[in-house]
Amino acid sequence: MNLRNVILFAIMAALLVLVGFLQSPSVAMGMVNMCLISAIMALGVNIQWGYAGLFSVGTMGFVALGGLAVVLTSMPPVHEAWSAGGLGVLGALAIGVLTIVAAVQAWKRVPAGLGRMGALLVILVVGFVAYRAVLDPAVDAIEGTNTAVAGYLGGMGLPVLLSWVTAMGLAAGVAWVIGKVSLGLRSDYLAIATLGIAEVIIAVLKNEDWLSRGVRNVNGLPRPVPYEVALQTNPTFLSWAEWLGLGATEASSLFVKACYALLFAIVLAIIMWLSERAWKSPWGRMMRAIRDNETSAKAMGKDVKARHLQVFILGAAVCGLAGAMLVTLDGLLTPGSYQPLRFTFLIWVMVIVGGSGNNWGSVLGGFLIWFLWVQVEPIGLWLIGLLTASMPEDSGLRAHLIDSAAHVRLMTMGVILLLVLRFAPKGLIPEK
Amino acid sequence: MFDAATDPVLIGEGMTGGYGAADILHNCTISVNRGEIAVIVGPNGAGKSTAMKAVFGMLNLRQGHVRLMGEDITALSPQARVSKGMGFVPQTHNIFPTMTVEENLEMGAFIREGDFRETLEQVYDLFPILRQKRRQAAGELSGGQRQQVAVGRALMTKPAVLMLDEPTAGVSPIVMDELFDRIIEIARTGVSILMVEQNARQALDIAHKGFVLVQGANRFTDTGQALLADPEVRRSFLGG
Amino acid sequence: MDFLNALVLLANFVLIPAISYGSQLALGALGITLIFAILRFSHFAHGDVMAFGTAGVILTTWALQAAGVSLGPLPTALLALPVGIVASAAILLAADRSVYRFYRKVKAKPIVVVMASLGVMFVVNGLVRFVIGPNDQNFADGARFLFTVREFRDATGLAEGMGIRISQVITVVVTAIVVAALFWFLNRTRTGKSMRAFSDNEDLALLSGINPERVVTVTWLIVAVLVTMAGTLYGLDKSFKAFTYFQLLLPMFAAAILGGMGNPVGAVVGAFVIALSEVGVTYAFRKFLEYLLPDGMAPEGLVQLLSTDYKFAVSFVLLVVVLLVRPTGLFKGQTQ
Amino acid sequence: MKKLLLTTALVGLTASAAQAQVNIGIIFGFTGPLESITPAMAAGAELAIAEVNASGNFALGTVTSVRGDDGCIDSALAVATAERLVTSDHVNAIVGGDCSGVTGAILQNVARPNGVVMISPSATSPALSTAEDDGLFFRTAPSDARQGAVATSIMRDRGVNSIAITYTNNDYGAGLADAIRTNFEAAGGTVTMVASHEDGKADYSAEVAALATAGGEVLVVAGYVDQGGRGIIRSALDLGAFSTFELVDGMIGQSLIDTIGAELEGSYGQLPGADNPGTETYQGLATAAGFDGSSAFSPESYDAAALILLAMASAGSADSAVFKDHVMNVANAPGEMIYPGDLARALEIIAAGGDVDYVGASAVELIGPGESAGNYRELEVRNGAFETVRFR
Repeated sequence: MNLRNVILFAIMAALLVLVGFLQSPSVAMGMVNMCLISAIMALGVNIQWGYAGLFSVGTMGFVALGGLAVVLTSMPPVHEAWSAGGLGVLGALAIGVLTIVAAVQAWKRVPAGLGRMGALLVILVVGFVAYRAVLDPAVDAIEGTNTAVAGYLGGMGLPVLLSWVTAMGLAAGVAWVIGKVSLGLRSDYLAIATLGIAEVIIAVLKNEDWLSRGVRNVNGLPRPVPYEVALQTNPTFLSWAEWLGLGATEASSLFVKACYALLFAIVLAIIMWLSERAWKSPWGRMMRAIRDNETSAKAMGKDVKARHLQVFILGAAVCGLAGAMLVTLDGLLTPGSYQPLRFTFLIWVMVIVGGSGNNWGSVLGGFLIWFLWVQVEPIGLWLIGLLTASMPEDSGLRAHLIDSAAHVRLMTMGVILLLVLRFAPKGLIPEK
Repeated sequence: MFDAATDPVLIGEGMTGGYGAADILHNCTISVNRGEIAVIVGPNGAGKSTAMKAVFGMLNLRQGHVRLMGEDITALSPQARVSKGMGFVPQTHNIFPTMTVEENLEMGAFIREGDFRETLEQVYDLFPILRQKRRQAAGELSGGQRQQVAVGRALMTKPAVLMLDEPTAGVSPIVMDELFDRIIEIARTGVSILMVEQNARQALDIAHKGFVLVQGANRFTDTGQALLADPEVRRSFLGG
Repeated sequence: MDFLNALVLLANFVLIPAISYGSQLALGALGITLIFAILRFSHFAHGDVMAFGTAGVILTTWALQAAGVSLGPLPTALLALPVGIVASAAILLAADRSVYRFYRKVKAKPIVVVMASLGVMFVVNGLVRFVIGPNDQNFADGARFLFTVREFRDATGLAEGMGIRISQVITVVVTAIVVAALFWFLNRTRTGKSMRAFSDNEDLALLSGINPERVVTVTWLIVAVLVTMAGTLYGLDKSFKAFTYFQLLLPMFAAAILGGMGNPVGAVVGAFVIALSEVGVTYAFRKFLEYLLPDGMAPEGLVQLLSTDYKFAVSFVLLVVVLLVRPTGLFKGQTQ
Repeated sequence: MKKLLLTTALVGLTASAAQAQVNIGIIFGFTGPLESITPAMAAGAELAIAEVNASGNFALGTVTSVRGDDGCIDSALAVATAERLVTSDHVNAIVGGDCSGVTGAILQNVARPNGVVMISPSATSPALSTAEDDGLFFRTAPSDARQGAVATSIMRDRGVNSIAITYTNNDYGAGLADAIRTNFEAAGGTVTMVASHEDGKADYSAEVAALATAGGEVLVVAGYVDQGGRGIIRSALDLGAFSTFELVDGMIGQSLIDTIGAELEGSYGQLPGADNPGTETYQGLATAAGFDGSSAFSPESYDAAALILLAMASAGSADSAVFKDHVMNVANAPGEMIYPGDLARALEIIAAGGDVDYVGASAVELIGPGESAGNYRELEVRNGAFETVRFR
């Protein structure tokens, strides 16, 4: 950390403090929480892109899987649903896995030609029919149990913080499969393939109701911190708030946010510490060697594909962790909210603007871009207000401009990205 | 004044320069006369290809000049040199693989105004196999045929000088001999040939003039035959 | 008779929609593939530029409609096409001059240019909403059907019917003309050949005296034509909405990659494969089989391979499988 | 010290807006999938606010509205926006959100912790009926569960025995499709297929093809008027797959008829509302104000804003903790019926100590957990417009 970077972070902190003064401490604290999560997501992308040069735009998929992990870990199991169709679903999944294993084995063992194609086709068709035959009735049974509030298998009823660990596991596991399939592709193709696979993950989340209620959302996830409402009636807390000179509402809201912020900051610190160590380790040097010259690294006997897979999985796990933290903070899982613009491209903007290949840069990018993502809208509204102040009240153009104000945000993101790419292509904190 | 009969058509004089800070060429001079074949030979890393690129303007010169038919072209871009009458055949990636043979040749004539059918016929006469395969994608041809396309493409501008960067790299000895025959034929039509060659012995055999470079500087300059006969050249560069 | 019914059924529900959807995708995918061939990067702003050009067409169409101009049974939008093409050409060239040209000059890695195109995507995305708003806009006029399902049924006496819309006919005809013109241009004209040469071997093209800036400009102009046509045809056939056009990006890319990035023939074929598989794999074949199979053998269920929820996934699974087996796509695409 | 600094800063910055001001936050998805209907919703809410301001009868001061974007599907953004509106712009109440998911997120993460009343005009998920809300959450749209029953009785009364259902793939569509399916099957009908569709997608012929194979007399479209729902109808008509459609509230809008045309004749649907002259009045007011009052959930938005202001007036306080208990009172009988355009009169009555029964543009009648009772109008497309057939 040189002086320049310290100043950059100080400016960022000052901006957040300014929000606390100009808008409210609560807004600032809320933003800090989202900034912390964004920073972790950006670190995840940086591991894939900055360390290894993998252009994977499937971030959204891993973030969503992290969210799913929270539901699967922390929600209580729905016993009626389990007895209605739990076994069926498990059986069907087993059949699915067996089919794929059998198909892969057939591919490997039968010599190429019509025989292999035929064998493959038979295995896949039989497997698929069996899978559907077992799955469909089980799913109908599960989704039929108390659809309005349940209709899914529920989770394991474990503490919600544990889900942050399972999220990493789930994202890593899926990343392993995706990586195995798609990491051999060239950069542009890898991008489109991962973009598509992320969409497929979201489609599964939206449509497999037995898993996590699909688009019906899961509300009321357990929280790792106290509820504001509970604090507001807690005499100890109230006296404490009074001592600080804060109202009960404000104090409770700030306290809860601070608890989250503490949790997130601890996670960020751990990830950061590990990332920095990894970056400086021989492993990190090797990754950069591969990134900068894949051919010569290959010639030096490095197993490029295996390293890529490794780093892809690590990055995905970090993204999954951030996704789990986000859902924990929100207290609900809404699969419909996962959009590539927000959960893939925006994170990429964070990494590029912050400085790819530099962990501190990614953290700064995460903070700064989230700050702008939230604050550009009011600024845009204010600007347009200024612009249109002299126009007559009933002017059609005025109304049109005011309606368009919200879209200033996307344009600003684009302009920032373009400016950084052009004038500071290594980002605000360049790679050392 | 430029005298076509005696003065070199193309000369790179006292060239010093390189890609980055370090110089690769040191006061190196390369020239070729009208209708002659000049060959640049030397050990690996001697700066043979660099010298040719310097003549063609793909390298910044700190010192020295390049003159084409008496005109100083040191400041011109490679494209401008092409329109001044220099043809260049790179060592690799020297054809348009998905385009047909004829389209490749057409692209060679891209900067020419007016009708180039006559030149096309000349190239086909020179390389009859190309006429046969003119509708075929160049990328599908054999290595030797691709080299013919590459040379043919460069000839389409009717250059005064044709520069070849290791034209026989990676082709079989038979194909190499055939290519050298064609190159001699081209030179006979009055086109000057400047080429870099790995196969020094065979190349010097057909060369009017040979330049032996070592570490970016001229070591020996003489006629091809004389160099072949020089015992020191033979010992050091031709493997006995 | 039953066989005919089955065929008409399939044509109505699978073939005709897939062909017109495929045509629209083809025009978009052609643009993507051309940009990739010449400029060597994946153009992420494609969907949004498509919306921008179409917005130009729509605004002009409204003006024409207000002025009482009409093409009879054909949509007025066809008259407005030049304006839309100018609009999208303007924005593409502006993006090129202000953004992409710099990266060409410094010979930046393709990935950097891809990111720059992400930035352009964000900006154009906002711009489109400034110009025409986020709403659904309707600008189709003229006759809607060549013949309807009912007319077909009455005329042929078959149990099943099929309908063909004017917009579908226009789509297919225009796509055919545009694709033919493009291929003629690329294979027969000097400029077209110089573009292919540039795509094949940039350094050699420079040596041959081909002006890269001119090739790039011509490419953007052609892309402007393709993208505006695609957007307008799509808008006429369905409807215009900025968000939908952004969403078209993925299938267009899938088509271009499936066919082989940088290969125009591949883009067209890829587009039809994607369209056909999206509609075909999720089609419920019960009725179709009812016609073909003897009585009593008709299936119970819907005979649907995959729920329509996953139609989007089909093209991607297909894409990944093809890439694994043939990394350069169905037709040989660019290898660098 | 910190407190002092804060207060100084706040006073310094908001000095002009110090006294006699009531702030209403309007939080809708101005970007995202619902971006096309939200402007008319926001305009509706702002219309009510303008009306109250113009009346001069609102004793608590000038009402200012602040718009905020919840992105409809981006709960993190929604929470950040709401947080800003509540704690920085000091809004006294929120009109919004629009989509059920973000509405729940705002309720749990901002409204409850800060004790701010929110009235959503369009979040219809049944899950919100049972969400913990500390009495702060209301909605002028009925829960989807009720609509399922209404749609079923409309179709059964018309002699429909088999239907296919397509729904927009979000909690609104899925909940509604569940409700309709359950009710229709309980009423002895057959549901041949329930298939989702994604909004904003390129092409819907695959969905329609599958639905056509499944068959059914009527296709129930549980979607949005300018989204996939319309694409489905267009495609179904073009392919000759269905000719009659049952349209849910999100599908009702003149723009649907304008774009589809005569082929929609004879299709029918339902929209929340009682036998209510207010609806028409509202549409007149909206047209005069320059927006489309028939756009989905625009009347409900007007009502949401009006309810908040009337409740404040009735409580004599803009403090959510106080006026939240007055929302049900002003919304329901007894009292004088209040329609759009009557807000000045309503404020007068309240000021005089009288009782009002706000009916508004969408026939507001709040029940149980603070949601619309679910009176519906049965509509049918006749002569190129939605005509009210009867009330249910």
